[in-house]
Amino acid sequence: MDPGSIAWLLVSSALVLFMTPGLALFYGGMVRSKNVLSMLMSNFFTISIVTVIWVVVGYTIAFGADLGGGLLGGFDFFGLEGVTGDTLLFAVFQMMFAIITPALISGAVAERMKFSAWVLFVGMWSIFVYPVVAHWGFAADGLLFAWGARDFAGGLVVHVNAGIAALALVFALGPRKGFKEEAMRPHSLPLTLLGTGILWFGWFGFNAGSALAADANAITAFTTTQIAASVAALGWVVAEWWKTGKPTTLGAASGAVAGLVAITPCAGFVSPLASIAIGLIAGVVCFWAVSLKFRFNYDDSLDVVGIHLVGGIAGSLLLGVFASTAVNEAVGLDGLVFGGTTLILKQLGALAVVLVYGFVASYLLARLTKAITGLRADEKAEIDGLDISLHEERAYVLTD
Amino acid sequence: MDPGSIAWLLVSSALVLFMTPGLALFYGGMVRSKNVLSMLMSNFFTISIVTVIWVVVGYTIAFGADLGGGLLGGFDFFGLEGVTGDTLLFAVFQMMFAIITPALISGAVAERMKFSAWVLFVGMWSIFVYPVVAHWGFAADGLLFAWGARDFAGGLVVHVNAGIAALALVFALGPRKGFKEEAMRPHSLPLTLLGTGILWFGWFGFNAGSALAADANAITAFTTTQIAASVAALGWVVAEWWKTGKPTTLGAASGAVAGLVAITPCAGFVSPLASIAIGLIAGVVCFWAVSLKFRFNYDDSLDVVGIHLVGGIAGSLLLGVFASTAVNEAVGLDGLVFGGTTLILKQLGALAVVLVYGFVASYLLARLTKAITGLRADEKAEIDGLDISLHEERAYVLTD
Amino acid sequence: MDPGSIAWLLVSSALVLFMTPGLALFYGGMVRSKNVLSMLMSNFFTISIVTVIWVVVGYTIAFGADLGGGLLGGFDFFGLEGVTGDTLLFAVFQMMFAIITPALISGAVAERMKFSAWVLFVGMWSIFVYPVVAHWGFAADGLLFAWGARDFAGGLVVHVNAGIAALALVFALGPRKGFKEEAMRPHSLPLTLLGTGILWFGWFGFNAGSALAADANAITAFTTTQIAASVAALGWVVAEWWKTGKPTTLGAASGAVAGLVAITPCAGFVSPLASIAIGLIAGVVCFWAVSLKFRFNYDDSLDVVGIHLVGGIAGSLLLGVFASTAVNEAVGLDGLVFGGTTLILKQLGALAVVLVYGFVASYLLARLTKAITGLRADEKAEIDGLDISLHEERAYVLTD
Amino acid sequence: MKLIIAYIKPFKLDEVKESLRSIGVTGMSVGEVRGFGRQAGQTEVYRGAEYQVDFVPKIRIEVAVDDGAASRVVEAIESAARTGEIGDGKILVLAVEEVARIRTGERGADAL
Amino acid sequence: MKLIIAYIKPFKLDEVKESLRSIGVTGMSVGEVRGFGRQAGQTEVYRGAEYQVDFVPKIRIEVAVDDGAASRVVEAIESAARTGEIGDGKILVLAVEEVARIRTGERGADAL
Amino acid sequence: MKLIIAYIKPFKLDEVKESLRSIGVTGMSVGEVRGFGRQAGQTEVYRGAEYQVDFVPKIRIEVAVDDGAASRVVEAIESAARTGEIGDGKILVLAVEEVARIRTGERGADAL
Ligand SMILES: Nc1ncnc2c1ncn2[C@@H]1O[C@H](COP(=O)(O)OP(=O)(O)O)[C@@H](O)[C@H]1O
Ligand SMILES: Nc1ncnc2c1ncn2[C@@H]1O[C@H](COP(=O)(O)OP(=O)(O)O)[C@@H](O)[C@H]1O
Ligand SMILES: Nc1ncnc2c1ncn2[C@@H]1O[C@H](COP(=O)(O)OP(=O)(O)O)[C@@H](O)[C@H]1O
Repeated sequence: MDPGSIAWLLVSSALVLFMTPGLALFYGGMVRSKNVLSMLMSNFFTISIVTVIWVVVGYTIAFGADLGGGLLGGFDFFGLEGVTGDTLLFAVFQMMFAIITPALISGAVAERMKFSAWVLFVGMWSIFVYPVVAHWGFAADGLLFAWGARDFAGGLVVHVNAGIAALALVFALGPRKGFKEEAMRPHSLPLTLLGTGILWFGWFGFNAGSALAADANAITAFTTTQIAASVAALGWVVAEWWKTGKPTTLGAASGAVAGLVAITPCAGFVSPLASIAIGLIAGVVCFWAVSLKFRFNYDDSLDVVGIHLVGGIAGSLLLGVFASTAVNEAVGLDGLVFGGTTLILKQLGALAVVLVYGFVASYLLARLTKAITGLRADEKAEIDGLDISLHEERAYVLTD
Repeated sequence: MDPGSIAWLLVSSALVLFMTPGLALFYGGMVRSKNVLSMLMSNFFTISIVTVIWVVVGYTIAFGADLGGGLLGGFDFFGLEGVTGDTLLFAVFQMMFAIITPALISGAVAERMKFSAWVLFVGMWSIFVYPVVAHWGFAADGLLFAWGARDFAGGLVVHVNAGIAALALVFALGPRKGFKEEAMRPHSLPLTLLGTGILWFGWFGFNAGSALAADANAITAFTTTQIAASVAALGWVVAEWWKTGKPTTLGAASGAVAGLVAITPCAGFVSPLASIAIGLIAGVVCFWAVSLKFRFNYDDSLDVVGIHLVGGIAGSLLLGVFASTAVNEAVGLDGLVFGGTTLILKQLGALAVVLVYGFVASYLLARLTKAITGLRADEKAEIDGLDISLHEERAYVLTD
Repeated sequence: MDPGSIAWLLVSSALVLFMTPGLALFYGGMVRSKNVLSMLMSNFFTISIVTVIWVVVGYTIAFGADLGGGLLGGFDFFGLEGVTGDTLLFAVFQMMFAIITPALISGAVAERMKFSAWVLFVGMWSIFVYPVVAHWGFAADGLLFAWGARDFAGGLVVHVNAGIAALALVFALGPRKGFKEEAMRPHSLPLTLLGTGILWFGWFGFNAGSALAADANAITAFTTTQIAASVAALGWVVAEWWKTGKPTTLGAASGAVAGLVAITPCAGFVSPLASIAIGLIAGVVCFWAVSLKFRFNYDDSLDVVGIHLVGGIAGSLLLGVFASTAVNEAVGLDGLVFGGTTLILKQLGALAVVLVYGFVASYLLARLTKAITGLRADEKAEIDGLDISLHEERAYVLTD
Repeated sequence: MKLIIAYIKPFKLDEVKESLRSIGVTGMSVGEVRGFGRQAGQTEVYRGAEYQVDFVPKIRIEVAVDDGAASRVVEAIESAARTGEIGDGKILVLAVEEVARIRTGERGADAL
Repeated sequence: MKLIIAYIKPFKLDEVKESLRSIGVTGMSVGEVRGFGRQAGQTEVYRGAEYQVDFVPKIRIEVAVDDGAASRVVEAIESAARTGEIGDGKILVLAVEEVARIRTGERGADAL
Repeated sequence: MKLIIAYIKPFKLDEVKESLRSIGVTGMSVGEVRGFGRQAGQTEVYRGAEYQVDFVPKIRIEVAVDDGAASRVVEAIESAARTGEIGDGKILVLAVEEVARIRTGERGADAL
């Protein structure tokens, strides 16, 4: 690889790693002050767990030579054996995706899940779910990719995958004490906005880094990422302004993230103008989707389903609409607006596969976790807050 | 463009985008806790507004082929039509400048301006002011550039332009209730210092990215940026230590930003030693300038005039003193210390043009905004705080 | 240098600069709320002081042509005279190291050292200690490097050097009022975790940037950095979980930093698998080391000795165990596990030299500082907090 | 009139408020305190060093009421705030000599 | 002696302080409370979900004064804190049996 | 029973708590206030503009005790909180008509 591309991928890897602390703050600001450390800890510790697992088996499951049928990578790269130079760079870049994907889930189970259960769940999920789905979607010989479905930077592999796991885990876990009765307001929106800024910044590495080179495709992906995030924030805020009468800071932040999610599968495959449409749809649809949990009674605490699952689905399908081989041949097929009707069907099929496997596997792992460690902190811990109960720390001590 | 330069410009674009959340925190920490979200929202939402406008018309007004006389770019790139590859990269990099410039203004109108008015004003300003001045100063065929005035990374186009708009808006808006009577202390200096860190970090992309390549000129700009920021912080702190008896954290932060502002027009055109002088002058002059608002009775809440306008003027003129064709031929003319007397006159002329146009246009847009939405939040909203009144959110909820 | 490598080094320089604000927040969160600004100020102002000193004399002492015996660089580059292009890039990159090294020390003297004393001490230390040790360890003709000891990115030059200076300064300064009696809990762990995220992010520039090119060696260093940080966090948390019954957020953060410290001297010289071992050892050893201050009664407030000195020593010696000429010829000698027995002896020797010189020189500078400005804030200032006493500012004003 | 001061567990505030509202109390003022009492404090651990923190977070409620309503208010708080475990808190009743409503200048029971 | 407790709107603190100072009050203690009363709470919206927050931020002032000064103090607070709108707050007057100044050990009126 | 309210310097809280504990006090509630008094406020400087902040941070302690214990409690606080410098604070003693323990419903001295 040329030094320019190496430089860009090193930076992109650093940016994607930085997203996980960003996510921790984004989520941490939204929980009540008695649970902010538990939120930060779940995210930071996920970096540790997944890094080790990815080095040992994750990378080879995802990107080892296919064992047949596009289902699994082989064990050729066990322990990163023989992975050096450019391949090592790719492995490290992909490691950062493997880290943030389970970290995303943590928002759904906030304020009640046991830390030991989280550790166990993430560990198993990072062996049995993430690298498997990554193989399908990202590896040249993976099931979905080989079939012709496309996912530029992880709409399916990262966001739909995390979102559906979040839903499964929420079912296994049950709602927080007081769900739908108490306000449970964010304890620090400045923290959440800071997290949003870091996420947005890091997402350039996520999406434009996925071009795997410092080239015109990276430039396209960069541009569409910026546009979609901006427009989605606009869409969300206008929608809520119209509905509730007020534009909110949390709405702007949420909309931006929704746009970033939706553009992820499309970033290097669509034109800047298409990214306006994708962003707008994502912003409005996700604004609507975060209200579903109240209607259908599942306590997705910080809207991982409403934003990552719904935004990821929207983006994956919209690729079928806006994909352009003129923008990037690698997408293979044109989307609906360019007269192609095949891609959207492939996207639908791929979605179905990921949703079914993701839900079933994640639910089983959740039940297994429950059997081993239990899933929930006890009631007293939930009332007193997970910070003091599970970690024996207080986030803020302003009185000493 | 070579991949190394593409990599550097992608990173620089991301860095400059990251400055806007950084600025939001820098400003957010300085307002009272009841207005911090309104500050964050004004900044984040500016990203959304300007991104859309830039894609549609801003870029082409600034960098479309000149329509004649260097006044305006033509509509060749309307909707980024035909802008791809390296040109798209340039358009995105410049987009980030178009975003942060109006965001800078928000500090001057903090704690009292209506959000709807802000949205409208920024929208119009991003069509009628920013891209016009950017065309003059940055485009090869632009009025001021073609005439021989120079602005490496936006001393005129960004800082003077934002600073004079801030002044105009402050006149149209009037002072906060309690200005000069109440303390109005910063509610969270750690937030402001965090913002300073992010701004400093991002400014490397701003200035060294403006070399538009990963080359020796970028290295020079990077170095002078680091030096000027450091020395200006030193200058400000020493000045206040001497005057008030105490060195302050906010002083260090403010000085650093003043230095970054002043070096912006000079970064790739002067030597490291010159940047020491530029930083020192900027730190001391801006420390003095922030006291002017009390003397002349305009409520520039967070000192956008004192720091960006004054620092931008200082830097633009000091370029006329320290510019060196030995450092970079592209500056065209040597500064005073190298015996050149023309450049400083051109800088003065360019300054006058930007100040007059910027003030008049911004003031007219402010009056127009006033006529349409009104400019100020009502008194009750100002007293209760803009967060709860305009956004129905509270920044900190530590009691749930 | 090729543009890709220039891009990478520009980014790395920015990343390393960004670490100092990150460190400020990391430390700032750990002190009591009445001292957070003093912590931030000590760190931010160190950027100013060291930048100036490095430009004037620091760089040339460290990297000027050796004056004889590998002891000191000559004055060829006084005022960065003649330093341009790639050399200037190297000088700026190294400047960032010169900045963060004394900044690290500030954690040890937190909550009691006078600001004027800090300024004076850092100024002298940045002339008489840092560049001298940097010359020994980093310059091709420097004492320790020429002898064959190795330090990839600053295990000795940065961490051991800062850690031993911290110890010397703590001896000269004495403990905080209430040490071992009062709890002195961190006032904002979210701030500390944010700082950790920034440090981790920046450390990629620190370590992978030290390859001085966008090449395979940078990729290796990047990978080992990520792994060691993750595993060390894991090691620390598991150790404390086992010992105190609870996994803590501060433990995860501290472990990550310990791992980053320990991998610093090794990053580009060892394999990914070796970095697992290095991280694990660092995490566990530093967890143990932070308890020493209570046993031996020195008030190293924020564990600079326990983490940077001990972690730096561990990493420097572990290089003697895991160094691999197959990974990177430049390390010169293989470590113990590859049958080499010389390198570890050289590492031991180098350590001894740095420890002795660092302790003696830093202690003498501390005494000199004491004679000139005094070292400690007076008792009332310490009780009221350094923020209000020394800087006349309050970090948080939530009541206006 | 009486001033009733209650120290309760923080998560009971909503129930206490509703219970007071249901018996016709129209106003109250609520603050945060740290309580010291029979209820053990919690252990906190920072970098391996364990601290026993004696104080636990409590909510402090003040309600000014008519003499006649005082015992009902005490009982309402009691029943809403009770969990039966140590640390549920205390209620104090103090005499108030005068009450004024700032807006109208009313005095006495009318001011409530 | 009397203890005067006032709940006022936060932005009125400065005026109240100055008003008290002007009638010779030499000390007071001020805290934050959340008030519940006739004044409606505010609506807050997070991700489209609206919450009605019953409590509004108030400042709580305590002033210990001589018996003779009590009514002047009440009036001073009243006039400085009044906006005429709902939520201006209340003032309570309680009897104080003893006052001590910690520094000197003085008791009674001298301790103020 | 009595309610003893003390305003003290923040850094004295630990000593006061220990001193109270040592004379058998089993409970107290502690809050933060800003105090205004003889002790001068501090100057703060932001961007060169100096502000004189009249209020200084204080800790407010409430202890409900038996009538008999009141004077011992006042003295214990006094001696533990004293530095001898301006701003050490005040202690007030108020009468309490009734006390209840929420957990058990006990009344009077038993409730403490
Ligand atoms: N004597 C007292 N004076 C003031 N507050 C008290 C007193 N005793 C207890 N409290 C408050 O009541 C809370 C609960 O008291 P505690 O003794 O822990 O349990 P219980 O209410 O079950 O007796 C304490 O945390 C404190 O806030
Ligand atoms: N019975 C009460 N006991 C204690 N505090 C009260 C009581 N009633 C009102 N308050 C306090 O006074 C504030 C103002 O009361 P409210 O009923 O809203 O308006 P007004 O003062 O105009 O009657 C409340 O927010 C609360 O802090
Ligand atoms: N009249 C008062 N009512 C309520 N609190 C008071 C009063 N006077 C003083 N205080 C409290 O006591 C603190 C100390 O009082 P101050 O006059 O500064 O010093 P001293 O206690 O030495 O007389 C004040 O900061 C305030 O919190």
